[in-house]
Amino acid sequence: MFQIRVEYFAILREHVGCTHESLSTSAATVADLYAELDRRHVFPALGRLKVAVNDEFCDWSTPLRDGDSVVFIPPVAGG
Amino acid sequence: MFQIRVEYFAILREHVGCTHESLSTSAATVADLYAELDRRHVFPALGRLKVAVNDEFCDWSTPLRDGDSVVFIPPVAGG
Amino acid sequence: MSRFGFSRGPVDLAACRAQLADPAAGAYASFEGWVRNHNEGRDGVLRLEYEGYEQLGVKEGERIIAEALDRFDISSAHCIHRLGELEIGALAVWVGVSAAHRDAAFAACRYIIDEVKHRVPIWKKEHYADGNSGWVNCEACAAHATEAKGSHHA
Amino acid sequence: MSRFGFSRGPVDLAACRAQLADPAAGAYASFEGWVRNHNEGRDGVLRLEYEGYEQLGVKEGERIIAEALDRFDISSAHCIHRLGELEIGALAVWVGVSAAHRDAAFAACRYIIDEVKHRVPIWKKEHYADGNSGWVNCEACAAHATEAKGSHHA
Repeated sequence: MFQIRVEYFAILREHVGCTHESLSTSAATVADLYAELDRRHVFPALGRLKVAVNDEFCDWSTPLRDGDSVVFIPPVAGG
Repeated sequence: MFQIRVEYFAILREHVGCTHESLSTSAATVADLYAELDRRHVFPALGRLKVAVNDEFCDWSTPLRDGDSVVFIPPVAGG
Repeated sequence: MSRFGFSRGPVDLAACRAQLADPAAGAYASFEGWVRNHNEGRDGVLRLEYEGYEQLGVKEGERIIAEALDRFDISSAHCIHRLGELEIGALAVWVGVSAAHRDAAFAACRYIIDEVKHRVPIWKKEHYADGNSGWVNCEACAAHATEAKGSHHA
Repeated sequence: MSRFGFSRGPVDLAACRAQLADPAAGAYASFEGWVRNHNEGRDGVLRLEYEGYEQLGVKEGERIIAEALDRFDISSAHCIHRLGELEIGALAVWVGVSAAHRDAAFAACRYIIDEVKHRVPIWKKEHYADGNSGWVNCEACAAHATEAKGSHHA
Protein backbone atom coordinates (compact mmCIF):
# COMPACT_ATOMS: atom_id res chain seq x y z
CA MET A 1 0.00 0.00 0.00
CA PHE A 2 1.22 3.48 -0.82
CA GLN A 3 -0.09 7.01 -0.93
CA ILE A 4 -1.31 8.48 -4.23
CA ARG A 5 -2.79 11.86 -5.01
CA VAL A 6 -5.38 12.07 -7.80
CA GLU A 7 -6.42 15.38 -9.37
CA TYR A 8 -9.66 15.80 -11.29
CA PHE A 9 -10.42 18.31 -14.03
CA ALA A 10 -13.47 19.36 -15.99
CA ILE A 11 -16.13 16.68 -16.44
CA LEU A 12 -14.35 14.30 -14.04
CA ARG A 13 -14.02 17.03 -11.38
CA GLU A 14 -17.73 17.73 -11.61
CA HIS A 15 -18.58 14.03 -11.57
CA VAL A 16 -16.44 13.18 -8.57
CA GLY A 17 -17.32 16.43 -6.83
CA CYS A 18 -13.79 17.44 -5.78
CA THR A 19 -10.59 18.75 -7.36
CA HIS A 20 -8.35 16.08 -5.80
CA GLU A 21 -8.19 13.21 -3.37
CA SER A 22 -5.43 11.36 -1.56
CA LEU A 23 -5.72 7.64 -1.12
CA SER A 24 -3.89 4.50 -0.09
CA THR A 25 -3.81 1.88 -2.82
CA SER A 26 -2.08 -1.28 -3.85
CA ALA A 27 -2.84 -0.72 -7.54
CA ALA A 28 0.22 -1.81 -9.53
CA THR A 29 -0.30 0.42 -12.55
CA VAL A 30 -2.10 3.58 -13.56
CA ALA A 31 -4.71 1.42 -15.32
CA ASP A 32 -5.29 -0.57 -12.14
CA LEU A 33 -5.74 2.66 -10.20
CA TYR A 34 -8.30 3.88 -12.73
CA ALA A 35 -10.24 0.61 -12.43
CA GLU A 36 -10.16 0.84 -8.65
CA LEU A 37 -11.44 4.43 -8.64
CA ASP A 38 -14.02 3.63 -11.34
CA ARG A 39 -15.60 1.07 -9.00
CA ARG A 40 -15.97 3.77 -6.38
CA HIS A 41 -16.90 6.79 -8.55
CA VAL A 42 -18.42 5.11 -11.63
CA PHE A 43 -16.73 7.52 -14.04
CA PRO A 44 -18.62 8.62 -17.15
CA ALA A 45 -17.43 6.82 -20.28
CA LEU A 46 -15.27 9.33 -22.15
CA GLY A 47 -13.71 7.43 -25.04
CA ARG A 48 -9.94 7.61 -25.13
CA LEU A 49 -8.68 9.08 -21.88
CA LYS A 50 -5.07 10.06 -21.46
CA VAL A 51 -3.26 9.95 -18.16
CA ALA A 52 -0.40 11.87 -16.53
CA VAL A 53 1.80 10.96 -13.61
CA ASN A 54 3.70 13.73 -11.84
CA ASP A 55 2.67 16.24 -14.53
CA GLU A 56 3.90 14.22 -17.52
CA PHE A 57 1.86 12.15 -19.95
CA CYS A 58 2.46 8.43 -19.49
CA ASP A 59 1.23 4.99 -20.57
CA TRP A 60 -1.61 3.25 -18.82
CA SER A 61 0.87 0.48 -17.95
CA THR A 62 3.09 2.86 -15.94
CA PRO A 63 3.77 1.37 -12.48
CA LEU A 64 2.68 3.49 -9.52
CA ARG A 65 5.11 4.58 -6.83
CA ASP A 66 4.51 6.02 -3.40
CA GLY A 67 3.81 9.74 -3.55
CA ASP A 68 2.81 9.81 -7.24
CA SER A 69 0.34 12.41 -8.42
CA VAL A 70 -2.06 11.09 -11.07
CA VAL A 71 -4.40 12.94 -13.45
CA PHE A 72 -6.89 11.25 -15.77
CA ILE A 73 -7.29 13.50 -18.81
CA PRO A 74 -10.69 13.65 -20.56
CA PRO A 75 -10.81 14.58 -24.28
CA VAL A 76 -9.41 18.10 -24.53
CA ALA A 77 -11.03 21.06 -26.29
CA GLY A 78 -8.73 24.06 -26.27
CA GLY A 79 -8.85 26.94 -28.69
CA MET B 1 -4.39 63.93 -82.79
CA PHE B 2 -5.85 63.86 -79.28
CA GLN B 3 -4.85 64.74 -75.76
CA ILE B 4 -3.56 62.02 -73.43
CA ARG B 5 -2.35 62.24 -69.86
CA VAL B 6 0.38 59.82 -68.76
CA GLU B 7 1.18 59.21 -65.09
CA TYR B 8 4.50 57.75 -63.96
CA PHE B 9 5.19 55.76 -60.81
CA ALA B 10 8.26 54.39 -59.06
CA ILE B 11 11.19 53.53 -61.37
CA LEU B 12 9.47 55.11 -64.39
CA ARG B 13 8.70 58.31 -62.45
CA GLU B 14 12.35 58.58 -61.43
CA HIS B 15 13.54 57.77 -64.97
CA VAL B 16 11.30 60.30 -66.68
CA GLY B 17 11.75 62.84 -63.90
CA CYS B 18 8.11 63.78 -63.46
CA THR B 19 4.90 62.32 -62.04
CA HIS B 20 2.83 62.99 -65.17
CA GLU B 21 2.79 64.61 -68.57
CA SER B 22 0.09 65.67 -71.02
CA LEU B 23 0.68 65.19 -74.70
CA SER B 24 -0.90 65.25 -78.12
CA THR B 25 -0.56 61.98 -79.97
CA SER B 26 -1.94 60.06 -82.91
CA ALA B 27 -0.99 56.69 -81.37
CA ALA B 28 -3.79 54.25 -82.16
CA THR B 29 -3.29 51.93 -79.20
CA VAL B 30 -1.73 51.89 -75.76
CA ALA B 31 1.17 49.88 -77.20
CA ASP B 32 1.72 52.51 -79.90
CA LEU B 33 1.75 55.22 -77.22
CA TYR B 34 4.35 53.28 -75.22
CA ALA B 35 6.55 52.93 -78.32
CA GLU B 36 6.23 56.65 -79.05
CA LEU B 37 7.15 57.64 -75.48
CA ASP B 38 9.95 55.07 -75.39
CA ARG B 39 11.61 56.83 -78.36
CA ARG B 40 11.56 60.06 -76.35
CA HIS B 41 12.36 58.79 -72.82
CA VAL B 42 14.23 55.54 -73.57
CA PHE B 43 12.48 53.66 -70.76
CA PRO B 44 14.46 51.08 -68.80
CA ALA B 45 13.64 47.49 -69.83
CA LEU B 46 11.38 46.13 -67.09
CA GLY B 47 10.19 42.76 -68.32
CA ARG B 48 6.43 42.40 -68.45
CA LEU B 49 4.84 45.77 -67.88
CA LYS B 50 1.13 46.12 -67.30
CA VAL B 51 -0.87 49.10 -68.36
CA ALA B 52 -3.98 50.91 -67.13
CA VAL B 53 -6.29 53.33 -68.91
CA ASN B 54 -8.56 55.53 -66.79
CA ASP B 55 -7.59 53.64 -63.64
CA GLU B 56 -8.42 50.16 -64.92
CA PHE B 57 -6.04 47.49 -66.16
CA CYS B 58 -6.33 46.97 -69.90
CA ASP B 59 -4.73 45.20 -72.86
CA TRP B 60 -1.85 46.71 -74.80
CA SER B 61 -4.11 46.64 -77.86
CA THR B 62 -6.67 48.97 -76.24
CA PRO B 63 -7.43 51.89 -78.60
CA LEU B 64 -6.74 55.38 -77.22
CA ARG B 65 -9.43 58.03 -77.02
CA ASP B 66 -9.18 61.73 -76.45
CA GLY B 67 -8.80 62.55 -72.75
CA ASP B 68 -7.59 59.10 -71.69
CA SER B 69 -5.29 58.80 -68.69
CA VAL B 70 -2.63 56.13 -69.12
CA VAL B 71 -0.32 54.48 -66.58
CA PHE B 72 2.47 52.05 -67.43
CA ILE B 73 2.85 49.70 -64.47
CA PRO B 74 6.32 48.35 -63.65
CA PRO B 75 6.59 44.98 -61.83
CA VAL B 76 4.90 45.48 -58.45
CA ALA B 77 6.36 44.66 -55.05
CA GLY B 78 3.82 45.21 -52.32
CA GLY B 79 3.84 43.58 -48.91
CA MET C 1 10.67 33.98 -20.77
CA SER C 2 7.97 31.42 -21.39
CA ARG C 3 6.62 31.04 -24.90
CA PHE C 4 3.42 29.32 -23.89
CA GLY C 5 1.25 30.55 -21.08
CA PHE C 6 -2.18 30.59 -19.52
CA SER C 7 -3.92 33.81 -18.63
CA ARG C 8 -6.86 34.37 -16.28
CA GLY C 9 -7.33 37.96 -17.44
CA PRO C 10 -7.54 39.76 -20.78
CA VAL C 11 -4.54 39.31 -23.09
CA ASP C 12 -2.56 42.42 -24.06
CA LEU C 13 -2.28 41.71 -27.79
CA ALA C 14 0.02 44.64 -28.53
CA ALA C 15 2.49 43.44 -25.89
CA CYS C 16 2.27 39.85 -27.14
CA ARG C 17 2.98 40.94 -30.70
CA ALA C 18 5.85 43.20 -29.63
CA GLN C 19 7.66 40.23 -28.08
CA LEU C 20 8.03 38.70 -31.54
CA ALA C 21 9.77 41.72 -33.08
CA ASP C 22 12.94 40.90 -35.01
CA PRO C 23 14.69 43.15 -37.56
CA ALA C 24 15.22 40.10 -39.78
CA ALA C 25 11.52 39.17 -39.74
CA GLY C 26 9.48 40.23 -42.76
CA ALA C 27 6.39 38.23 -41.90
CA TYR C 28 4.12 37.93 -38.89
CA ALA C 29 1.21 35.50 -38.86
CA SER C 30 -1.20 35.31 -35.98
CA PHE C 31 -4.26 33.33 -35.10
CA GLU C 32 -6.90 34.03 -32.49
CA GLY C 33 -9.66 31.76 -31.31
CA TRP C 34 -12.75 33.78 -30.42
CA VAL C 35 -15.71 32.56 -28.40
CA ARG C 36 -18.51 32.11 -30.93
CA ASN C 37 -22.23 31.83 -30.37
CA HIS C 38 -22.57 28.40 -31.97
CA ASN C 39 -20.69 25.10 -31.98
CA GLU C 40 -21.09 21.89 -33.96
CA GLY C 41 -24.45 22.92 -35.31
CA ARG C 42 -25.80 24.03 -31.95
CA ASP C 43 -26.81 27.70 -31.65
CA GLY C 44 -27.41 29.71 -28.53
CA VAL C 45 -23.98 29.43 -26.89
CA LEU C 46 -24.03 32.24 -24.29
CA ARG C 47 -20.57 31.92 -22.81
CA LEU C 48 -17.70 29.50 -22.32
CA GLU C 49 -15.69 28.34 -19.37
CA TYR C 50 -12.12 27.11 -19.89
CA GLU C 51 -10.37 24.91 -17.38
CA GLY C 52 -6.72 23.92 -17.73
CA TYR C 53 -4.35 21.43 -16.16
CA GLU C 54 -1.75 24.14 -15.94
CA GLN C 55 1.37 22.30 -14.76
CA LEU C 56 1.19 19.82 -17.65
CA GLY C 57 -0.34 22.35 -20.05
CA VAL C 58 2.59 24.75 -19.98
CA LYS C 59 5.05 21.90 -20.53
CA GLU C 60 3.08 20.54 -23.50
CA GLY C 61 2.59 24.05 -24.88
CA GLU C 62 6.32 24.76 -24.66
CA ARG C 63 7.02 21.46 -26.45
CA ILE C 64 4.70 22.49 -29.28
CA ILE C 65 6.44 25.86 -29.66
CA ALA C 66 9.83 24.12 -29.63
CA GLU C 67 8.64 21.71 -32.34
CA ALA C 68 7.46 24.65 -34.47
CA LEU C 69 10.84 26.37 -34.12
CA ASP C 70 12.50 23.11 -35.11
CA ARG C 71 10.30 22.29 -38.12
CA PHE C 72 9.85 25.74 -39.66
CA ASP C 73 12.27 28.53 -40.52
CA ILE C 74 10.82 31.06 -38.09
CA SER C 75 12.21 33.70 -35.73
CA SER C 76 9.89 33.35 -32.74
CA ALA C 77 6.54 31.92 -31.76
CA HIS C 78 4.33 32.44 -28.73
CA CYS C 79 0.94 31.22 -27.58
CA ILE C 80 -1.38 32.29 -24.78
CA HIS C 81 -4.58 30.52 -23.77
CA ARG C 82 -7.26 32.09 -21.59
CA LEU C 83 -8.78 30.24 -18.64
CA GLY C 84 -11.99 30.98 -16.76
CA GLU C 85 -15.32 32.37 -17.94
CA LEU C 86 -15.41 34.07 -21.35
CA GLU C 87 -18.21 35.93 -23.09
CA ILE C 88 -19.09 35.66 -26.80
CA GLY C 89 -16.50 37.50 -28.87
CA ALA C 90 -13.76 37.20 -26.25
CA LEU C 91 -10.30 36.01 -27.20
CA ALA C 92 -9.76 32.41 -26.05
CA VAL C 93 -6.36 31.71 -27.57
CA TRP C 94 -3.68 33.70 -29.37
CA VAL C 95 -0.81 32.38 -31.49
CA GLY C 96 1.82 34.68 -33.01
CA VAL C 97 4.76 33.77 -35.25
CA SER C 98 7.43 35.95 -36.83
CA ALA C 99 9.68 34.76 -39.66
CA ALA C 100 11.79 36.05 -42.51
CA HIS C 101 9.18 34.83 -45.02
CA ARG C 102 5.45 34.24 -44.95
CA ASP C 103 5.38 30.55 -45.93
CA ALA C 104 7.06 29.55 -42.69
CA ALA C 105 5.09 32.05 -40.61
CA PHE C 106 1.73 30.72 -41.83
CA ALA C 107 2.75 27.05 -41.59
CA ALA C 108 4.10 27.38 -38.05
CA CYS C 109 1.09 29.38 -36.87
CA ARG C 110 -1.24 26.71 -38.20
CA TYR C 111 0.88 23.92 -36.70
CA ILE C 112 0.82 25.51 -33.26
CA ILE C 113 -2.92 26.11 -33.06
CA ASP C 114 -3.68 22.60 -34.37
CA GLU C 115 -1.37 20.94 -31.87
CA VAL C 116 -2.51 23.11 -28.97
CA LYS C 117 -6.11 22.17 -29.65
CA HIS C 118 -5.30 18.47 -29.72
CA ARG C 119 -2.63 18.09 -27.08
CA VAL C 120 -2.77 20.75 -24.38
CA PRO C 121 -5.01 19.70 -21.47
CA ILE C 122 -7.66 22.40 -21.67
CA TRP C 123 -11.39 21.80 -21.40
CA LYS C 124 -14.23 23.95 -22.57
CA LYS C 125 -17.70 24.03 -21.05
CA GLU C 126 -20.42 25.64 -23.12
CA HIS C 127 -23.35 27.37 -21.46
CA TYR C 128 -26.47 27.55 -23.65
CA ALA C 129 -29.40 29.92 -23.83
CA ASP C 130 -31.76 27.11 -22.79
CA GLY C 131 -29.96 26.77 -19.45
CA ASN C 132 -28.06 23.61 -20.36
CA SER C 133 -24.31 23.29 -20.37
CA GLY C 134 -21.81 20.72 -21.49
CA TRP C 135 -18.12 19.89 -21.72
CA VAL C 136 -17.14 19.98 -25.39
CA ASN C 137 -15.90 16.60 -26.75
CA CYS C 138 -16.93 14.89 -23.50
CA GLU C 139 -20.71 14.90 -23.34
CA ALA C 140 -21.12 13.18 -26.71
CA CYS C 141 -18.65 10.49 -25.66
CA ALA C 142 -20.39 10.06 -22.33
CA ALA C 143 -23.77 9.74 -24.05
CA HIS C 144 -22.68 7.34 -26.82
CA ALA C 145 -20.12 5.27 -25.04
CA THR C 146 -22.12 3.58 -22.28
CA GLU C 147 -21.69 0.20 -23.97
CA ALA C 148 -17.95 0.81 -24.27
CA LYS C 149 -17.61 1.65 -20.58
CA GLY C 150 -14.28 0.53 -19.18
CA SER C 151 -12.48 0.55 -22.54
CA HIS C 152 -10.90 3.93 -21.76
CA HIS C 153 -7.39 2.65 -22.20
CA ALA C 154 -7.96 0.27 -25.08
CA MET D 1 -16.76 51.17 -45.44
CA SER D 2 -13.81 50.21 -47.59
CA ARG D 3 -12.19 46.85 -46.97
CA PHE D 4 -8.91 47.71 -48.67
CA GLY D 5 -7.07 50.91 -48.03
CA PHE D 6 -3.77 52.73 -48.15
CA SER D 7 -2.39 54.53 -45.12
CA ARG D 8 0.33 57.19 -44.96
CA GLY D 9 0.56 56.98 -41.17
CA PRO D 10 0.82 54.21 -38.57
CA VAL D 11 -1.97 51.62 -38.66
CA ASP D 12 -4.14 51.24 -35.55
CA LEU D 13 -4.11 47.45 -35.34
CA ALA D 14 -6.60 47.24 -32.46
CA ALA D 15 -9.13 49.28 -34.46
CA CYS D 16 -8.50 47.20 -37.60
CA ARG D 17 -9.06 43.98 -35.72
CA ALA D 18 -12.19 45.29 -34.00
CA GLN D 19 -13.82 45.92 -37.38
CA LEU D 20 -13.82 42.16 -38.02
CA ALA D 21 -15.70 41.26 -34.84
CA ASP D 22 -18.65 38.90 -35.37
CA PRO D 23 -20.40 36.83 -32.68
CA ALA D 24 -20.50 33.90 -35.11
CA ALA D 25 -16.74 34.03 -35.76
CA GLY D 26 -14.61 31.56 -33.84
CA ALA D 27 -11.42 32.18 -35.79
CA TYR D 28 -9.35 35.23 -36.66
CA ALA D 29 -6.23 34.93 -38.82
CA SER D 30 -4.03 37.89 -39.55
CA PHE D 31 -0.87 38.54 -41.48
CA GLU D 32 1.51 41.45 -41.26
CA GLY D 33 4.38 42.28 -43.56
CA TRP D 34 7.20 43.91 -41.60
CA VAL D 35 10.12 45.84 -43.07
CA ARG D 36 13.10 43.53 -42.69
CA ASN D 37 16.79 44.32 -42.83
CA HIS D 38 17.55 41.98 -45.73
CA ASN D 39 15.98 41.00 -49.05
CA GLU D 40 16.81 38.34 -51.63
CA GLY D 41 20.15 37.59 -50.04
CA ARG D 42 21.15 41.23 -49.70
CA ASP D 43 21.82 42.50 -46.17
CA GLY D 44 22.01 46.05 -44.97
CA VAL D 45 18.54 47.26 -45.88
CA LEU D 46 18.15 50.45 -43.81
CA ARG D 47 14.63 51.50 -44.74
CA LEU D 48 11.97 51.13 -47.40
CA GLU D 49 9.88 53.51 -49.40
CA TYR D 50 6.48 52.40 -50.70
CA GLU D 51 4.76 54.13 -53.58
CA GLY D 52 1.26 53.24 -54.71
CA TYR D 53 -0.97 53.95 -57.68
CA GLU D 54 -3.83 54.58 -55.31
CA GLN D 55 -6.84 54.99 -57.61
CA LEU D 56 -6.25 51.63 -59.27
CA GLY D 57 -4.80 50.06 -56.12
CA VAL D 58 -7.94 50.44 -54.02
CA LYS D 59 -10.07 48.99 -56.81
CA GLU D 60 -7.80 45.98 -57.24
CA GLY D 61 -7.55 45.55 -53.46
CA GLU D 62 -11.33 45.60 -53.09
CA ARG D 63 -11.60 43.03 -55.89
CA ILE D 64 -9.20 40.73 -54.02
CA ILE D 65 -11.22 41.03 -50.79
CA ALA D 66 -14.43 40.33 -52.72
CA GLU D 67 -12.82 37.23 -54.28
CA ALA D 68 -11.78 35.99 -50.84
CA LEU D 69 -15.32 36.44 -49.50
CA ASP D 70 -16.61 34.56 -52.52
CA ARG D 71 -14.14 31.66 -52.38
CA PHE D 72 -13.90 31.03 -48.65
CA ASP D 73 -16.49 30.65 -45.92
CA ILE D 74 -15.46 33.74 -43.97
CA SER D 75 -17.24 36.52 -42.10
CA SER D 76 -15.10 39.55 -43.03
CA ALA D 77 -11.71 40.45 -44.41
CA HIS D 78 -9.77 43.69 -44.51
CA CYS D 79 -6.37 44.82 -45.74
CA ILE D 80 -4.35 47.99 -45.24
CA HIS D 81 -1.08 48.82 -46.99
CA ARG D 82 1.29 51.54 -45.83
CA LEU D 83 2.77 54.07 -48.24
CA GLY D 84 5.76 56.34 -47.76
CA GLU D 85 9.03 55.82 -45.89
CA LEU D 86 9.20 52.97 -43.39
CA GLU D 87 11.93 52.00 -40.96
CA ILE D 88 13.08 48.42 -40.23
CA GLY D 89 10.48 46.65 -38.12
CA ALA D 90 7.61 48.86 -39.26
CA LEU D 91 4.35 47.36 -40.42
CA ALA D 92 4.05 47.55 -44.21
CA VAL D 93 0.84 45.62 -44.76
CA TRP D 94 -1.88 44.10 -42.57
CA VAL D 95 -4.46 41.49 -43.53
CA GLY D 96 -7.17 40.33 -41.12
CA VAL D 97 -9.86 37.68 -41.64
CA SER D 98 -12.61 36.44 -39.33
CA ALA D 99 -14.52 33.21 -39.93
CA ALA D 100 -16.54 30.58 -38.12
CA HIS D 101 -13.68 28.10 -38.50
CA ARG D 102 -9.91 28.36 -38.81
CA ASP D 103 -9.46 26.53 -42.13
CA ALA D 104 -11.25 29.26 -44.01
CA ALA D 105 -9.65 32.06 -41.99
CA PHE D 106 -6.11 30.85 -42.74
CA ALA D 107 -6.83 30.11 -46.41
CA ALA D 108 -8.45 33.48 -47.07
CA CYS D 109 -5.71 35.39 -45.23
CA ARG D 110 -3.07 33.65 -47.31
CA TYR D 111 -5.02 34.23 -50.51
CA ILE D 112 -5.36 37.95 -49.84
CA ILE D 113 -1.70 38.63 -49.04
CA ASP D 114 -0.53 36.58 -52.05
CA GLU D 115 -2.85 38.38 -54.44
CA VAL D 116 -2.11 41.81 -52.99
CA LYS D 117 1.61 41.25 -53.48
CA HIS D 118 1.14 40.21 -57.09
CA ARG D 119 -1.65 42.43 -58.30
CA VAL D 120 -1.95 45.70 -56.40
CA PRO D 121 0.18 48.45 -57.99
CA ILE D 122 2.58 49.15 -55.13
CA TRP D 123 6.33 49.59 -55.52
CA LYS D 124 9.04 49.23 -52.94
CA LYS D 125 12.36 51.02 -53.00
CA GLU D 126 15.08 49.66 -50.74
CA HIS D 127 17.72 51.95 -49.27
CA TYR D 128 20.94 50.15 -48.33
CA ALA D 129 23.66 50.82 -45.77
CA ASP D 130 26.19 51.34 -48.61
CA GLY D 131 24.20 54.32 -49.89
CA ASN D 132 22.68 52.50 -52.84
CA SER D 133 18.98 52.08 -53.42
CA GLY D 134 16.80 50.17 -55.81
CA TRP D 135 13.21 49.40 -56.81
CA VAL D 136 12.49 45.79 -55.87
CA ASN D 137 11.64 43.56 -58.88
CA CYS D 138 12.61 46.36 -61.28
CA GLU D 139 16.37 46.84 -61.05
CA ALA D 140 17.16 43.21 -61.83
CA CYS D 141 14.88 43.36 -64.86
CA ALA D 142 16.43 46.60 -65.99
CA ALA D 143 19.93 45.16 -65.63
CA HIS D 144 19.26 41.82 -67.31
CA ALA D 145 16.78 42.78 -69.96
CA THR D 146 18.72 45.21 -72.15
CA GLU D 147 18.69 42.73 -75.03
CA ALA D 148 14.93 42.26 -74.62
CA LYS D 149 14.25 45.99 -74.81
CA GLY D 150 10.97 46.76 -76.46
CA SER D 151 9.43 43.39 -75.74
CA HIS D 152 7.53 44.79 -72.77
CA HIS D 153 4.17 43.77 -74.13
CA ALA D 154 5.17 40.45 -75.68
